[in-house]
Amino acid sequence: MSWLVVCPILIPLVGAASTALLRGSLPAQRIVTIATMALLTAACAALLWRVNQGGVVALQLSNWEAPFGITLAADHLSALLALAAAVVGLCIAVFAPADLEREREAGGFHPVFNALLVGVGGAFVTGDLFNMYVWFEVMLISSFVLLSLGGTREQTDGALKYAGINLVATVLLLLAVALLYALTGTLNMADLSIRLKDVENQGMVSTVAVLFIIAFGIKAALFPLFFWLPAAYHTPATAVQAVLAGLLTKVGVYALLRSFTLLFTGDEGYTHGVLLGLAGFTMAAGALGALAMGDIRRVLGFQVVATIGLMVMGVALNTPLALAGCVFYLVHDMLLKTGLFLGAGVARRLSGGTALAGMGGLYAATPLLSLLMFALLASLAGFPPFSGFWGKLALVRAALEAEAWVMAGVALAMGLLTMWLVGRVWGEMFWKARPAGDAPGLASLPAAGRAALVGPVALLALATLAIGLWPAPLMEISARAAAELSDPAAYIQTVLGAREGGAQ
Amino acid sequence: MELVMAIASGVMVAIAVYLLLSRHLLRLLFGVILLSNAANLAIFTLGGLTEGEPPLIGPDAEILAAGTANSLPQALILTAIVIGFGLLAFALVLVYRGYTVFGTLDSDEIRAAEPVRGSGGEGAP
Amino acid sequence: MAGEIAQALAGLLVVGGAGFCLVAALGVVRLPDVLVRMHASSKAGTLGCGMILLAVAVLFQDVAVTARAVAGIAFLVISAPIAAHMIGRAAHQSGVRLWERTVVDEMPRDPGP
Amino acid sequence: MTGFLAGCLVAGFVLLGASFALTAVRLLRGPTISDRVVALDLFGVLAVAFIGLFALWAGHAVFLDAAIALALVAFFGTVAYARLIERRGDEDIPPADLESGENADGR
Amino acid sequence: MKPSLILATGARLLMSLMLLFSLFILWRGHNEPGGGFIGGLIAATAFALHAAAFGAGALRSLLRVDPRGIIAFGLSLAILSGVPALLQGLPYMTGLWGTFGALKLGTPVLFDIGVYFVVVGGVLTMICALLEEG
Amino acid sequence: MLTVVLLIFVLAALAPALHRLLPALSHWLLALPPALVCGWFALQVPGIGEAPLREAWVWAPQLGVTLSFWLDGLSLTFALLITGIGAFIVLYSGGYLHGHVHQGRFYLFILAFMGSMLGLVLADNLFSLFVFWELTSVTSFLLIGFNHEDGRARRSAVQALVVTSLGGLAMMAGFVLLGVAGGGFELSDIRASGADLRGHDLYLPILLLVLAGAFTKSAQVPFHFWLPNAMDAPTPVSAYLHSATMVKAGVYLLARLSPTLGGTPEWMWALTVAGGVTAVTGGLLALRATDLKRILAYTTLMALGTLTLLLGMGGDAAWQGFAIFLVAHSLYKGALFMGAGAVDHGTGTRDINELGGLWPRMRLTGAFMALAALSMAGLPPLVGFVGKELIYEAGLHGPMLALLAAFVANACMVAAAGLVFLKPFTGPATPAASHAHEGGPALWLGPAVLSVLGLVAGLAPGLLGSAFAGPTVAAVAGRPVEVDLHLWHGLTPALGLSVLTVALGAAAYLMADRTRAAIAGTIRASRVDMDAAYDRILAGMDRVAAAVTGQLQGGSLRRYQLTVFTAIAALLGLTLWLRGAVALPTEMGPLSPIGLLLAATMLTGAVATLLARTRLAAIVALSINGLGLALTFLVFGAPDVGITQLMVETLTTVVLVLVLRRLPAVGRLARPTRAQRWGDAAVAVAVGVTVTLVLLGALATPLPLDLSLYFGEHSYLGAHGRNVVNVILVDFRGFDTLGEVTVVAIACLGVYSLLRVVLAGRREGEDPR
Amino acid sequence: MSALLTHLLLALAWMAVNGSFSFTDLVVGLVLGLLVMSIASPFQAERGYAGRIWQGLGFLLWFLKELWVSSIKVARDILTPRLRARPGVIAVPLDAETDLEITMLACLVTLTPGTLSLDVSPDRKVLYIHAMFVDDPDAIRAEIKDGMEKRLLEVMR
Ligand code: NA
Ligand code: NA
Repeated sequence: MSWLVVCPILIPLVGAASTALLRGSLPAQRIVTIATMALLTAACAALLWRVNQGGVVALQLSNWEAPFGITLAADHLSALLALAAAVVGLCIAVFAPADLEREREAGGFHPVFNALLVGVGGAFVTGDLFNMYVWFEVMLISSFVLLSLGGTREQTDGALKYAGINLVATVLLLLAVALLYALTGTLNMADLSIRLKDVENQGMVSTVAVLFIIAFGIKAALFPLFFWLPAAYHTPATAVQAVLAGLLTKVGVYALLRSFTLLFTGDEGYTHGVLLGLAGFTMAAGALGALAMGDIRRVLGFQVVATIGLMVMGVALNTPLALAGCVFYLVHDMLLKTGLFLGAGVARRLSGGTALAGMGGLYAATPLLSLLMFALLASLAGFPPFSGFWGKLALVRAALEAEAWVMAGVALAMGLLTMWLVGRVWGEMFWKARPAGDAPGLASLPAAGRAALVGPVALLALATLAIGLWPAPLMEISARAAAELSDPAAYIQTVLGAREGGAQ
Repeated sequence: MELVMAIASGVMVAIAVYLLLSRHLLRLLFGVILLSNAANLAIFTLGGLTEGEPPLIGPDAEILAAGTANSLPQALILTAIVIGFGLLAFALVLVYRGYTVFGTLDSDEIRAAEPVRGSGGEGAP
Repeated sequence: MAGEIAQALAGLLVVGGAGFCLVAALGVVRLPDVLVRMHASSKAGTLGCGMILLAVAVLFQDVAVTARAVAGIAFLVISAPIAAHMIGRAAHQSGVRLWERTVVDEMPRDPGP
Repeated sequence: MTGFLAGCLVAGFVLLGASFALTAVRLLRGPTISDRVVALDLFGVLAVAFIGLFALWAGHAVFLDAAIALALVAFFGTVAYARLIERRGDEDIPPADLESGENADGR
Repeated sequence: MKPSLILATGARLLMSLMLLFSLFILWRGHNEPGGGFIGGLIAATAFALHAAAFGAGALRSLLRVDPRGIIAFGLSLAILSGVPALLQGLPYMTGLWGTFGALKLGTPVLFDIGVYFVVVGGVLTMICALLEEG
Repeated sequence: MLTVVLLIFVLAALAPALHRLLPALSHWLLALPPALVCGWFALQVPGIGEAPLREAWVWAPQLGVTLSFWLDGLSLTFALLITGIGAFIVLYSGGYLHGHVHQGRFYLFILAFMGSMLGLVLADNLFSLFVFWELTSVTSFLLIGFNHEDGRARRSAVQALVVTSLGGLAMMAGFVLLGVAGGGFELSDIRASGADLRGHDLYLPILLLVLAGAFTKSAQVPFHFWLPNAMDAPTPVSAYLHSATMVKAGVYLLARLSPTLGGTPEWMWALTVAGGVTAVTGGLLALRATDLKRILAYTTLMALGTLTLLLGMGGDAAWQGFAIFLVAHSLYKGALFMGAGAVDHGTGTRDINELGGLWPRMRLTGAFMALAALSMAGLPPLVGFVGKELIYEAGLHGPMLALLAAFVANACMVAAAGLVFLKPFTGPATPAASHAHEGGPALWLGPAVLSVLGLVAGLAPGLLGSAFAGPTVAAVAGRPVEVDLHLWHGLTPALGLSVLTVALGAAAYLMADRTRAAIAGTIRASRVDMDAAYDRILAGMDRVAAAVTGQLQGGSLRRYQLTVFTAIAALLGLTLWLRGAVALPTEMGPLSPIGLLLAATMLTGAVATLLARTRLAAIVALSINGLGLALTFLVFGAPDVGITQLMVETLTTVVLVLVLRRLPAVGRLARPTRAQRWGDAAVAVAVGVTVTLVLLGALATPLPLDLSLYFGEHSYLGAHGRNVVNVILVDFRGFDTLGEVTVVAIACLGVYSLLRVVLAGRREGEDPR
Repeated sequence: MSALLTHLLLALAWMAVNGSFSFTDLVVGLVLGLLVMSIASPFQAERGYAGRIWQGLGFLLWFLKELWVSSIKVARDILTPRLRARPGVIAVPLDAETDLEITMLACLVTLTPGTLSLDVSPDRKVLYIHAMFVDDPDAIRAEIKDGMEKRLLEVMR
């Protein structure tokens, strides 16, 4: 069953290649993409089930023993996030054809979208640091292309800023990986975990750790490295916004989570302290930025930043509860942000714009969308009974238990600002009468695409509600993931000790 | 030799950063190219420098002779070069697109996504 | 492996080739306008480079190496004039100023694109 | 390797080094794009020669492939430049854009 | 683009040589410097030279297939080269080797060929688009 | 109990559909289940003093969250009020909102609100309690903003949300600490460790955080301002919110935690001061207002203040007062609000200056409002009198200031009672009253039952005492307390105070206009207006947000890059320094002349790129750098990398050149200032230096070569290739290459797509400017 | 040159660069050559070639001599302080007709020091060359027409 671990990469990769081959037929591409995502979801679910049953799964690619070849490894964290990403992918695959202009969709959306999921899946399951760099780049180029596919003024500007900063991040990440190699002579993360402890100049290890904070921090949109995100995320088509918001930065958080539990544990006081400080500023900057914006897409963009801060706080606190909270929040946030951006996109279609001042009237016009968006927004604000509440509770509790008073305060203040924001946004988008006259209801959407547009939003809203009402299963998996992160011995042993079993 | 090359890549990094701080998008791209070159040189240097002995197994040998260059960093750099090329080519065309849309290469004049208005973006309601 | 004579020959070819390269470089620096400079680069450079590749063929005395060296030389010899033609034509057409001692210019300049 | 050959190779490196330097001067001075392209083309050819020389020095014929590859692509690069000059004219004649950008100071 | 008789003739001649050289580089890559990526770049350069001489349209009719199709084909080949191992119960991409007469072939070679086609297709896609545009 | 709570929520979810099916009957049908639930709770009354009920279900065990319920006297009292009054409210809203477009949604919200409130008072687990607590915030947000197209209603809704969330979040922190300090998150467990908690280091933070939650929810000064504004909600909401639910949540929490956290000087002072101030403020503000609902809202403040005050004082008398006044207030306030709504409904106004002489036209409503108002004024034989007597009884044993506050507040109540009943119903009929009419039974049934209950309880206080007050006081006190209530205690000092109270209140009512003017003048003079302060704080927050965001995310890529690189240099530099990482390599390969030549070549190219005056000069210079790098790779034993670099470098140039073909020379860019250039240079140098130091530090560490050795050993024998680098690329680490070609493929497809967009733009005659 | 010859040459070239001449290599070379030709389709014109080899060698020798002589001349001008060059762009009427003839001529002119082919006129009747030492344009025209072009056409036709 260990071949399951290659599925998060291989399935979308096959999807990318097939859709590229089928470039003449858009319907065929759509079917392939949806089938790919469905299959991916099933495979990731199977992988998670397998991990939950039998612990960490490792696969020695090309059948070379670790640490010489590339090892793929899935623990609870990897499998869970891969599954969440697959669900997001499935939602987008359904939503996108109804959302994108035909020309844009035919202009390469499908292969690139599939490739994006290749990168995401790869980053989640690889056990090799350089290989992770490669998947990050697959993600980066795919997101570049998706961002600029429409070619409008806004998109071009956003994509330029995105590129300007992320190209630097790419080089930094590469350099950071190479430095770790130079210090230890290996790239396998499990092996690195062991060898880094023996490096004589631990100061260098800390320095490289900080370089990783910067490199992954840019990807994750940490303060003061996040500028590309609010500059770019609001510009592309809804489907693209949603998939980027749902997946990209979360992979950055995953990378921080992995590297600061497995690799950089020798100088926690310093490295995790730096991370903690940055997380605090990120929360503040994101929450304030969201308040300062008058366009729902930009509001949500800054909210992506704010929640990144919250999650990274979990990484930095590095207690089992904090890690569990971080993992839980990651999954919640992937689903939620996708849903929010998709929902805002539907609202945009009805309102004819995204400037909050010009929106309104949706509460009267469309009870269904109102209900769904209310659930999503309330979850964003961390209100029960939605999933956001539990993540926030776990993280705040972890901060308080770790006696990180200031951070707990910042997190709570960010929560308050978000609640205010949500109240305001709700008032502007839904309650207020639309300045330009009554908003049309969902019936005004083209019949063919209506279900495809609303269905994913509904699914994600239901997901956040379901997790909120019944948090124990996800929390249990998160707790197990956190336990594995806190004590990576099993992970290391499975990766490095699989020399006999791996071939079978 | 490693010392010289490390310093050389440090200098290249500094120059690249200066270019990246420019408002001219082409200079920014040049900075990216130079930065990649610097990083690749740095990685190569970190792997140790061995003059003139490529990691090729001789026709009569079965394993690599001692004293040949470190092979792994080479493979990594090769991958990095190719990836960098892909990213750069796309970024370049993006800059071109920027020019066709905005008629300028001055990044400070390209403000469609984040319009200049007061101090805080477009302002909240 | 390689005989003394081959080594000596290769050495001479190397020095000669490098010398021609230097001449080409000097020409490119010293000569007055771009068309004149191209005389230096396209001939002396090709010649010098060719000689060095020939030295490789002479020294290694291996069919595969010789064949590749010869292929390289052949490629240089074909490509250098074409390259010179492309640049020269473009330069002339784009209106670079010719040296003041240029005697005659019988080639028409197209109006720019 | 005989001393003579070694000496010749050293001499070759020195001469080539000087050639690189001289070519670089033209490359940087221009003044026209065509001049730079001519210099760059020569730079490529010199690099081919350098690789040949290094193959002799290192005693590895494998470097020859690099020389051939370089010759191929350098030629293609030159053709591309020529196409650029054809289309855009020799841009360096009017003061172009980068100059006014950031570093014109003192030059 | 102003046509050039000299370049056109030279390109036709050199293209054959370059394609041959690219195959050689691809072939020898496993044992000497080279491989799919470099070989692909050389082949792409050869075609690009053709395009520079005759125009992108001529290159398209010469290739007969869309370069994007070449990318997809190459990528598929690279992916598929790892599948035989799966069928034998080995980890993905495990190299399988067989001897055919004097030829020793393995799935990694197939993989390298896939890389070759991706590079050829990719670079040509880009160059064609750049040459055609405007 | 879970069933009961779930029942209400399920009912809420079904409400819109039910209303759509049976619009005329829906309020009756929807009121029935809460009434039945109320009945069920009533059945629990007899045994509750001896055996509290507890239920628990697993919810989020990893976080210490159980869905546990605890029914004792305190929660039972609240549960009865919530479901009982709730049933009438549902019924009432059927009449009040009859025909409203969103009536179905209203039922959904109000029932969800009821369920949340019920959950809150029943919850035993701190976090379960918090969940329901927050749910009341969310549902009340929806209810207050029910008239959503009215900007004031939206503002009030957000205000209530923000203020209660502020406290709620603080409370969440407090709960976490409470659980940590108390060794568990079940209230029933924590109670046992009360003594330890009160001596714990975290006691004060816990107390302050929890109080923040309770005070905001229960609208204690200075967080009181949201409550009157919440009057923008439809009257049924106000009635419910003020009488039995939302605002009582804070008081409930204080009562619930009283045995755990209470009894300390901190507790006493915090609660008495906040409660006293709130009571007096509420009373005075009530006299200032002219809107019927606002007057009632401010009297609610008074009541909440008084309840807090009582909890702060502590002691059997105070707790008894608490228990009775709690019930009394709920009964009369529910009745008064519903009555006020009926008046509004019947006359179209709520301004007492426009109301008068309603009695002949609205006798039913008037009668019930009269009963309720008497109770509010604390006059016998109504339950309000019993409550007030107990308050004075407790106050006489407590601090003087507390007694004074209670006295002033109660006097205000007397006057307010006059304002809400006497003013509208007596005297000459106003124009607004002329067409007044009585509503249907849905509108008067609620006030009727509640006010009559108030009378019954007043006449037979013993019943109330043994059934509710005893168990309630026991829960608040944390021990059994004997409760013996009477309407008549004889001539006690408290009775004297009551007489004085009525006298003062009557005087204030008779001089209502002058009182109002005096109070308004005082408030103006004191310049304290928390509502305006709220606006200022929010506006300030907005300004801060705009300023910070404007600084950070101003839209200039250059600034972004500058920040990023400054951060890089600073973080790396500091780490190098603080962690003592700087190290210089001691052993190094020999200097190679060729290597030096190549380094010089690369640096020449780099410097020339920097100094280039034209873009082509820069590209050519970059080519030198790239070529130098390629030759470096070749020379130091990396032919594959070298060739690749050569090809890629050339191809990059070609792509650049092909793009530049289309890019005309661009006009001058604005020149950076000298300071900018020096700043850039400083950052660039800093980054360069730190990177160099990092590289040197890494070089100083010996590099284990086991991986490369393994590749060298297995390349030919295991993977059938002699070129180790190629074998790594296609076999050992072939997966990297798979990703790499994916990047190439996507990049090239992307270039194609993007150029097609450009082309399409050209065709459409897109103007670059 | 015939297509067959091209084919064989390509196969040979394959074996040569491959450095081994086994039967396998011949087959591989032929297959690859066929592939290359099917895409690249080089010269198809049928021409004889027997006996021309000697002529070609003679031409090569002559060319090398010319190369040497003029190289010295150019090198001297570069290496000596004073520049004696008197450059000019001269139009040379062409007798060469086919693509290959014109291209070969242009290449040879360029490879010969002192002269550089700049362009062929669109009607393929004139070759424009740049010469370093133009004392008399007509002399240079004659030199190329009677020397280089005549000898080349003899070999080619
Ligand atoms: Na090292
Ligand atoms: Na690779």
